[in-house]
Amino acid sequence: MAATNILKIDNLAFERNDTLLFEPVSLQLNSGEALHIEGANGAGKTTFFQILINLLEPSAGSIFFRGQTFSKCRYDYLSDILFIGHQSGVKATLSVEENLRWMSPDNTSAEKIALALQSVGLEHYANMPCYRLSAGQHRRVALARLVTTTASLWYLDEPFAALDKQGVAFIEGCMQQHLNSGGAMVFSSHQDLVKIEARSYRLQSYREVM
Amino acid sequence: MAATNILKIDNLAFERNDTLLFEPVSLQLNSGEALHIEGANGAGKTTFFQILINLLEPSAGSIFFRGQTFSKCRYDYLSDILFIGHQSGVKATLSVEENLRWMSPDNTSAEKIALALQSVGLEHYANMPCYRLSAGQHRRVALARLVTTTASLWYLDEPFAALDKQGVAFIEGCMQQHLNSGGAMVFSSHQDLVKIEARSYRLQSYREVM
Amino acid sequence: MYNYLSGGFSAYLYRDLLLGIRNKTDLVKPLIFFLLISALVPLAIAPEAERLAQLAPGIIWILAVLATLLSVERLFSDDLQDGSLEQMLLSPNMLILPILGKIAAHWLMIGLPLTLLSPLIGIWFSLPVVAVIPMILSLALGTAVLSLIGAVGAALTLPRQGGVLLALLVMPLYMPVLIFGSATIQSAVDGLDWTAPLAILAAFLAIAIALCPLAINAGLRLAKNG
Amino acid sequence: MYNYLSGGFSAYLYRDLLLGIRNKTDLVKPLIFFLLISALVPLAIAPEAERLAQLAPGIIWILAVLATLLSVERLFSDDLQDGSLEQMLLSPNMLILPILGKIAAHWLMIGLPLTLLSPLIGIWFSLPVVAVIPMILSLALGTAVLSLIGAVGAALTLPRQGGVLLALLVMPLYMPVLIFGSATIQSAVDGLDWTAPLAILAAFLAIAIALCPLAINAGLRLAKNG
Amino acid sequence: MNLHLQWTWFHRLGSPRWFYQKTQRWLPWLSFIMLSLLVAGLVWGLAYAPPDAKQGNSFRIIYVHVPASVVALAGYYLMAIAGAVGLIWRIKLSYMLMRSAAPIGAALTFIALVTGAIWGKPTWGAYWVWDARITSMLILLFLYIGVMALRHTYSSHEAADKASAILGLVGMVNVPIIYKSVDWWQTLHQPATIKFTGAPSMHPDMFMPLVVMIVGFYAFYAVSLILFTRAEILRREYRASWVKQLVTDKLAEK
Ligand code: HEM
Ligand SMILES: Nc1ncnc2c1ncn2[C@@H]1O[C@H](COP(=O)(O)OP(=O)(O)OP(=O)(O)O)[C@@H](O)[C@H]1O
Ligand SMILES: Nc1ncnc2c1ncn2[C@@H]1O[C@H](COP(=O)(O)OP(=O)(O)OP(=O)(O)O)[C@@H](O)[C@H]1O
Ligand SMILES: [Mg+2]
Ligand SMILES: [Mg+2]
Repeated sequence: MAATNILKIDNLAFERNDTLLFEPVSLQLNSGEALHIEGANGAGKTTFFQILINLLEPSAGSIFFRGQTFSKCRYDYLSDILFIGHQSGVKATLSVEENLRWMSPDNTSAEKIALALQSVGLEHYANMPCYRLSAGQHRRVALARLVTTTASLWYLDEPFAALDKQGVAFIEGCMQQHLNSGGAMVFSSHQDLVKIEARSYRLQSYREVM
Repeated sequence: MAATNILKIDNLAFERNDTLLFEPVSLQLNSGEALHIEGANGAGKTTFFQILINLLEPSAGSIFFRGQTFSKCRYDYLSDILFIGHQSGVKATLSVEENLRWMSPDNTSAEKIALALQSVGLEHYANMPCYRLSAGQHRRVALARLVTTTASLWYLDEPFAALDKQGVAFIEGCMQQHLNSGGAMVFSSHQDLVKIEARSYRLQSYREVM
Repeated sequence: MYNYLSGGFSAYLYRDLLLGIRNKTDLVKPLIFFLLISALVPLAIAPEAERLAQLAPGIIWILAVLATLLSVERLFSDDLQDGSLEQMLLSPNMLILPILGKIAAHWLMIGLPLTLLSPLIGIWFSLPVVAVIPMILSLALGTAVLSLIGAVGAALTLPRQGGVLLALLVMPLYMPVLIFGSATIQSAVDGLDWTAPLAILAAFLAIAIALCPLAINAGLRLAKNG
Repeated sequence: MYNYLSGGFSAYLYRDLLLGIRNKTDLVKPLIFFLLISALVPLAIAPEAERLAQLAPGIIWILAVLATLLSVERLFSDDLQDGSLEQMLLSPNMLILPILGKIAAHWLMIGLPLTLLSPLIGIWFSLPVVAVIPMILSLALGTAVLSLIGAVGAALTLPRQGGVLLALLVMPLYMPVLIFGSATIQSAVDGLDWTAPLAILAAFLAIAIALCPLAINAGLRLAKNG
Repeated sequence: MNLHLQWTWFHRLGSPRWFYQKTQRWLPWLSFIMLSLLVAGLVWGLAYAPPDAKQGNSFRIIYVHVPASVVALAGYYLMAIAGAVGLIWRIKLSYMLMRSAAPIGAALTFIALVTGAIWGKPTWGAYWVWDARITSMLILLFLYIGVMALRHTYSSHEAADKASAILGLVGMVNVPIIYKSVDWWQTLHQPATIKFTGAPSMHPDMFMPLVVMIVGFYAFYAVSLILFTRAEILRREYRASWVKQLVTDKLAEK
C-alpha cells in the first residue's frame, strides 16, 4: 500500500489571551503512521487535539485532510475520525454494553460488540452500570471503541491513563493493527510505549516566565 | 530510628452482594516502609484504600494502627493519615493557591504553600482557577499536599496518573523523603517505579467466572 | 461511515430517555413530582374550592414553567462533564437533529407527564370540566415550547460559560407562553373561544422548533472556550 | 495535628461561600428565579391588587420552598464528584460542624437573599405593610429549616443525584414549614397574633438543627455504596 | 445467666431462618382467620347492615375505606420502627420487614385515598377537599413511595436499608406534625366544612361489621407482610446453607 498523505499541518499556532501556547506546529502524517505528541504537563497537547477536532479554532496556520483544507471537507473529515480524550464520554448510568453500542457505528453487529467487550476484558460486566466500574474499567469501556470503530484517523489523548499493564499491551496491539491496515493516528502519552513504533513530536511550550 | 509497626492488617476481606472481592489480605507496615499495592484493573485496589480510610466497612478481618484496633484510635488514626485518590478533591472554581491552602494543615505558613506550588511547578498558576488547568496540572495541585502535610501515613491511589516524567520523578522524591524521615505509605500504581524501593503486594481477585 | 454517535434525532432521543428511565420508578417520579408541587399550592394559599378554581389555570401553567426550569438545567451540563458533549459536537452531521432529539426526550419526560396528569390536578383544584380538553391541548403544545426555550438557556449557562446575562434574556420568553397558555384555559372556563390563544401557542411552537436549535448549536460550540 | 480540612464550621462555611461567589451562575440563578416567578404569577393569575394580596403569603412561601429544592441538590453532589466529600469524611472530628457550615453557607446564599428580597415581592403583590416584619422573620427562620431538611434529602439521594427523587423525599417534609410560614404572614394580614406560628417555626428550627445533621452524617457515610 | 438467655432469644428472633420456619406454621392459621373475618365482615356490612339515613347505600364503602385508612397509618409506624430497630441493633430481619412493609402500606394508603375520593363525590359533591386528615393521608402516600424509591439509589442492600430507615424515621416525626399543622391551618382560615371525627355515633348494626373488617384488614396486613418478608428472605439469603437445603428439598418433592 503506497503511503498516502492523510494529515498536513502548516504553521499551526494557538493564542490564548494574546499569548501563544506552543511554538507553531508543522507536521505531516501518512497512512500507516503514528505520531506521538509529547510535552510536559500543560504544554498544550489536549488543546492541540481540540484544535484538530475543530472544537477550538487555531489562531494561525492551516490543516489539510487528504490534501483538502478543512472547511472544504468538514463532513468527510469528521466522519472519518475517532477521538478519545481525558473525559471519555462514557455515561455513568448506562450499562457497559449500552455505552459501547451507543458509541459504535450504527451497523455494528452484536457479535462485534461482544468481541470488543471481551477484548477489553469486560465481558462479565456487560450489564453493569458504568458508575460502578473501577477507574481502569471505565476507561476500558471508552477504549473498546477502538475495536468497533471504522474511522481511519485516530486521535487518542492519553489512552493509557488508568490502564494496567495488560490493558496497555492490548491497546498498543489495537493501535498496531490499525496502522497495519493503513490507518493513521495521533496520540499523546506520558508513558513509554513498548510495541508501537511512532514518530514523536515534542510540543514546545511558548510560555515566557511571567 | 527503630522501625515501629504502624499498620497491621489481619485477614481483611470485603464482600459486595455476597461475593468476596479479593482474597483476604494480611499485611504489616513499619515506619520507613512503602507498600506497593498491585493488581489488575478492577482487582479492588481503590476499594481496599476505601476500607483503610474507613469509608467502607470490611466484611471480616481487622485493622490495627500502631497496635490499637481501629475503633479505639479513630481520632488519632484519622488525624495522622493523608489520602489522595482518583478524584483528588480539587475544587474546579477555586484558584490553585486557594485549593492548596484549603487542603493543607491549618497552620501552614504562606512560605510553605509557595514552596509546595513551586515544587510541583505551578508557581505561575497560583491565581488561576483550577478548571483552566491541564489534566496533569490539576493532579499536581492535589499532590502539592505531599509537601504541606504533617501526616505520617500516606495512602496514595494512583498518584502518578496524568503526570509527565518530571512530575513522576518529583513525586517519587517526595515519597522517598517521607520514608527517610520515618513515615510510611501504601500506594497503588500501574507504572513501574524508578526511585523508590517498595515491598509489593498483589491483590488477588476472587472473582469466579459467572 | 455513518456513525451512531452522529445518528441524529432518534439516537439521542432514545439515549436520553434511557438515561432518564433506568427503572420503573423513574417513570412514576415526574408524576409524583407534579402531584407534590400542586399539593403545596392549596396548603399555602386558600383551600376553598371556588377560590382554587379561579387560580387553577394560572397555577397549572406556573407549575409547567417551574418544572421545566428545574429540569432543563442539566440537559447539557452532564454531557459536558463526562465528555459526551465533545463527542456530540464531533458529529459530521448538523447538530440540529441531535439537539432536537434531546429536547424531545426532555419533553417526553416532563411536559408529557404533566399534560397527562393535568386532569387530575384540575380535579384537585375544582376546575370546570369544559376546560379540561383546552387545558390538555395547551399544555401539550406549550410545554414543548418551554423545553425548547429552556434548552437555549441551558446551553448559554453551561458551567462557567458566563452566559448568565443571556439566560436572563431568554427567561422572559417564557412569559408569552404562560400568558397564552393560561388564557386558553381561562377562555374555556369563561365560555369564550379558546382556539385563538391555542393557535398562537402552535405558532410559537413552530417558530421555536425552527430557531431554538440554531441558538443552542451556537451556544454549545462556545462551551469549550470557557 | 489539627487539619484545615477538618476545621469544622467556619472553614466549610467560608469555602462554600467562596465557591458560590466564584460560580456567578450559582448566585444569580436563585435571584433570576425569584424575580421571574414572581413576575409570572400576576401574569398567569388575575392582576387585581386585592386578589394578589390574598395570594401573597402563600406565593412567597412556595417560592422559598422551590428555590431551596432547586439549589440544595448540589450541596453534596459536587463534593462527591470531585472527591472532596471523601476528604471531608476523613476528618477526625465530628462531621456535624462541617455539615452545619455547609448548610449555613447554603442558607446565606438562598434563604437570606430571599428574605431580604421579600419586601420587594411584597410590594409587587400589594401586601399590607403590617405583614412585612412577620414575613421577614418567618422567612428567615423557615428557610433555614428548609435548608436543613433539604440537606437530609440531598445526602440520602447522593448516589443518584435525582432532582425528582429528592423532591419526592423532601416535599412531604416541607409541608409543615410551608403551612406555618404562610400562616404567620396571613395572621399578620388578618390582624391576628402572628407570634404563635412564628414560635412554632422557631421550634422546628431548633429540632432540625439538633436532628438533621445526624441524619445527614449517616446518609453521607452511605454515599460510597451507590 | 438470665441475661444470656435474653440475648439468645433476641438473636434468634432476629434470625431470618427462625422467622422463615416459624411463619411457615403460622401462615395457614392466619390466612384462615383473615379470610373468615373479611368474608364475614363484607357479607354483614354489604348485605345485612341497614342503609344510612342520609347517605343511603353509598355509605357502605366505609367497610373498605376505614379499615384501609387505619391499617395504612399503623403500617407506617410499624415500618419506621422496624427501620429504627435495624439501625440500632443491626438486625437484618427487621430491615427485611421494613422493606416489605412499604409496598403494602402504600397500596393500602392508595385504597384509602381512592375509596375516600369516590365516597366524597356523593357526600360532599367533590372528589377532593383539603382537609387535615385527607392531606396527611396524601403525604403518607408520598412518604411510602419515597421509602420505596430510595432503594434503587444504592447498590448494596445494607446501604439501601440504612438510608430507607433514616427516611422512615424522619417521616415518623413528620406525620403527626403534618396532621396537627393541617388541622390548625384549616381552622385558622375557615371553620372546617366537613369533619368526620364528630361523625354521627354509629348504630351498632353498622358499627360491628366495621370492627370485624378492621380486624380482618389487620390480619390481611399480617399475612401479606409475612409473605413479602419470606420472599425477601429467600432473595437475600440465597447463599445460606439452609436456603439451599430448602431448595433441594423442594425439588426432591417434585
Ligand atoms: C380521599 C379522601 C379521603 C381520605 C384520604 C380519607 C382518609 C381517612 C383516614 C386517614 C381516616 C382515619 C382512620 C383513623 O382514624 O385511624 C378515615 C376515617 C374515616 N373516613 Fe375518610 N377519607 C376520605 C374521604 C372520606 C369521605 C368522603 C367520607 C364520608 C363522608 C369519609 C368517612 C370516614 C369515616 C366515617 C371514617 C371513620 C371515622 C373516624 O374514625 O373518624 N372519608 N378516612
Ligand atoms: N480556558 C483556559 N483559559 C486559560 N488557560 C487555559 C485554559 N484551558 C487550558 N489552559 C492552559 O493551557 C495550557 C495547556 O493545557 P492542555 O490541557 O492543552 O495541556 P496538556 O499538554 O494536555 O497537559 P497534560 O499533560 O497535563 O494533559 C495549560 O497551561 C492550561 O493552564
Ligand atoms: N458500587 C459498586 N457495586 C458493585 N460493584 C462495584 C461497585 N464499586 C466497584 N465495584 C466493582 O469492584 C471492583 C473493584 O473496583 P476498584 O475500583 O476497587 O478496582 P481497582 O483495583 O481500583 O481498579 P483500577 O486499577 O481500575 O483503579 C470492580 O470490579 C468494580 O466493578
Ligand atoms: Mg492533556
Ligand atoms: Mg482504582
